[in-house]
Amino acid sequence: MKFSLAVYAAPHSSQSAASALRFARALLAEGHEIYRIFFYCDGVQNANSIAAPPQDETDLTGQWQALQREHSLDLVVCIAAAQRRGVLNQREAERLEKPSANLAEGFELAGLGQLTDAVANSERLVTFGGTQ
Amino acid sequence: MKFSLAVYAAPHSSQSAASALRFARALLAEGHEIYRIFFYCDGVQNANSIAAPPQDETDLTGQWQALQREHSLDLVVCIAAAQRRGVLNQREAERLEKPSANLAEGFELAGLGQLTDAVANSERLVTFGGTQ
Amino acid sequence: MKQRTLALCRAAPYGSALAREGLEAVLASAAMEQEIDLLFLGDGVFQLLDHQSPMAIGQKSLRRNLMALPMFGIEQLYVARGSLAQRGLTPEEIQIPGAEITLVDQPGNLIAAYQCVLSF
Amino acid sequence: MKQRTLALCRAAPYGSALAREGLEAVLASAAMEQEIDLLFLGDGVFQLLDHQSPMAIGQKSLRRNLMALPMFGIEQLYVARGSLAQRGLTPEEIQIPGAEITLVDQPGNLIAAYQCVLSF
Amino acid sequence: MTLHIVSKSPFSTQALSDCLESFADGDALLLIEDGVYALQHKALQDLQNTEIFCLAADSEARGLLPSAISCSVEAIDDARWVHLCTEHNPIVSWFR
Amino acid sequence: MTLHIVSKSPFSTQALSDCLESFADGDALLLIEDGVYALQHKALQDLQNTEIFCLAADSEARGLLPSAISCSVEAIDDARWVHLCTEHNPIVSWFR
Repeated sequence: MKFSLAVYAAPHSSQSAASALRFARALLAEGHEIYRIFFYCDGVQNANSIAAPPQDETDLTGQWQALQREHSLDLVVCIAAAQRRGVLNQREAERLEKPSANLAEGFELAGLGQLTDAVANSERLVTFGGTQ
Repeated sequence: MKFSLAVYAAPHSSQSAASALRFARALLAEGHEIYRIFFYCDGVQNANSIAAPPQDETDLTGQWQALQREHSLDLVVCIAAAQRRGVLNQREAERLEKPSANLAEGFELAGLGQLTDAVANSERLVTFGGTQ
Repeated sequence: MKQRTLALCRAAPYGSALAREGLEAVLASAAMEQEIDLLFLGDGVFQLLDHQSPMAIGQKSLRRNLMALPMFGIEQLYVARGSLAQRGLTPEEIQIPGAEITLVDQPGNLIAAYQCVLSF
Repeated sequence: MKQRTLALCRAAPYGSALAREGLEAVLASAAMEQEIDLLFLGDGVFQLLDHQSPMAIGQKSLRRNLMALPMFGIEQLYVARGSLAQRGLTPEEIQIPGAEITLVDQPGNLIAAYQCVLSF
Repeated sequence: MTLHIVSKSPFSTQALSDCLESFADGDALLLIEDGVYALQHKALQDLQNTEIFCLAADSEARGLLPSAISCSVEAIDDARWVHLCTEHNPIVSWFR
Repeated sequence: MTLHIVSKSPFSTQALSDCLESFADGDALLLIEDGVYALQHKALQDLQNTEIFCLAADSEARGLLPSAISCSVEAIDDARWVHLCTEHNPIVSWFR
């Protein structure tokens, strides 16, 4: 079955981002397809490549990236939410005159339309909310 | 009277960081002293210089920086919380082998001992919590 | 056949960004001509109060986003009757120009009619 | 003369980072030999349950942080009796080796005795 | 039938309460993250004829012993979680 | 005397309820951010002989009209907020 996930939670602040990763792995293990994972609200922090959790804590960004490489996942970060929260790719950093970019490889910035598109093209959408 | 503030909330996710800024301004306007503002938990995102909110939304990082310059405030960001959440200065970025730093000017990274020190040296401590 | 999407709006405005970011997602969806309905439940009903003036707290009014809904073809808003009553609000206090408010007694039955539910 | 600090611990473990970051702040304070007490209230009492095994959810057990408290001289933990009762827990279910649990009937009176309260 | 996923403690938020006010006949309830503390809450006792599940990993993480898990709640693994999501539609998350 | 600052809605969290269970005689209550929705909540009506304040900027932002603000609650500006903090000690924040 074709699934999409919406992730609203930052890593290290609530458990929800880790739950989303676990659910994504279980989906793939059970033979289902992931059409898209859309990172919105504080969820955009999952794509912050500057995060450096201690070695005995889970590096969620790195685990998303590994899963992306293995399964060619479409990891989309809402561009408007990411701008507000300080997650930019090289092009946006230059356009907004910021000194550096920090979007992790394997993630893409795109508009909210990609959430609508995911809803239209998936049989199931599961939301992983934040602490709000 | 000598105050310190503890800020646990990221800008743009909850109102609390903006409330902390308003309270800090009111304290100074009323002639009180701010010993330290300690950013902890998601509050470390207040010091993320890559954030680029739309022009019709408040740029909290910029406003903290302006207040810091005007009043020589001690804006301290918990280093452990900041590492987990992807807010690093140049030294930490190099030590942790991250491609770039993003700590905004006017903020300093330091340990949790600076919160203890603020408690010991202030007559009042006011906490601005997050969405957790 | 179920095809439509429901946005379940449970966040009060201003205290968190969720109410605003939820409406932005709804407007993006409507702009792409996807059918989407809104159900205001719990503290989400506070989004619909009139006379909001968040200038002093440095935010834009959420009413602007709500009033854009009819322009994108969303002319009916569902509101949980129980949530209003719990908060001491009357239906008269929650009006959006250009939109019709439909009070819902059994939110569960409404939800079950949708293919997809986005929670905000 | 009030001099001490109280850490008010109201967060359940694991669901949010607040319980962990709160205990880290308390341990940092104790390591600097500042007197600090802890009051567990609301869902914070769930931090004290035995048999936590968060390996499968990719987190470290919070019990390690709690069991470090006596080593830093924090040998007495305050727990709101009402919060336990609301959650169907008995005092026997919340033991920390090396620490004495003191049940509190009037949290407000305890809080009022402190110079500073850190909320977590 | 709807699958409701509750991820916050019923002792500190209205997530479970709002969810139960939005239940229809035949809907199922899944408790995850801090939502598993509902195992200690009386709201579940009032639910008759409802399928209630919790993620075993989340209840074990929090030290909620099998004996505390009411016989009306089934602890499931992640594969079963996926299966529940294929069986139900829509899926509604109650995370605040 | 303690100043309790509540910043979450009493309709969606236990912040106000936990706070009121931790009240001592003479303590004061300040409602800020979504905490001002307590103006619509019956919990405040049960509070006798207690000083209750709300931030005017926060109640106005949310469209809570002066008429809705019970006569037992005083809407204050930011300078008065500061003053309250100098008059009370400790200051306890209830933000979840």
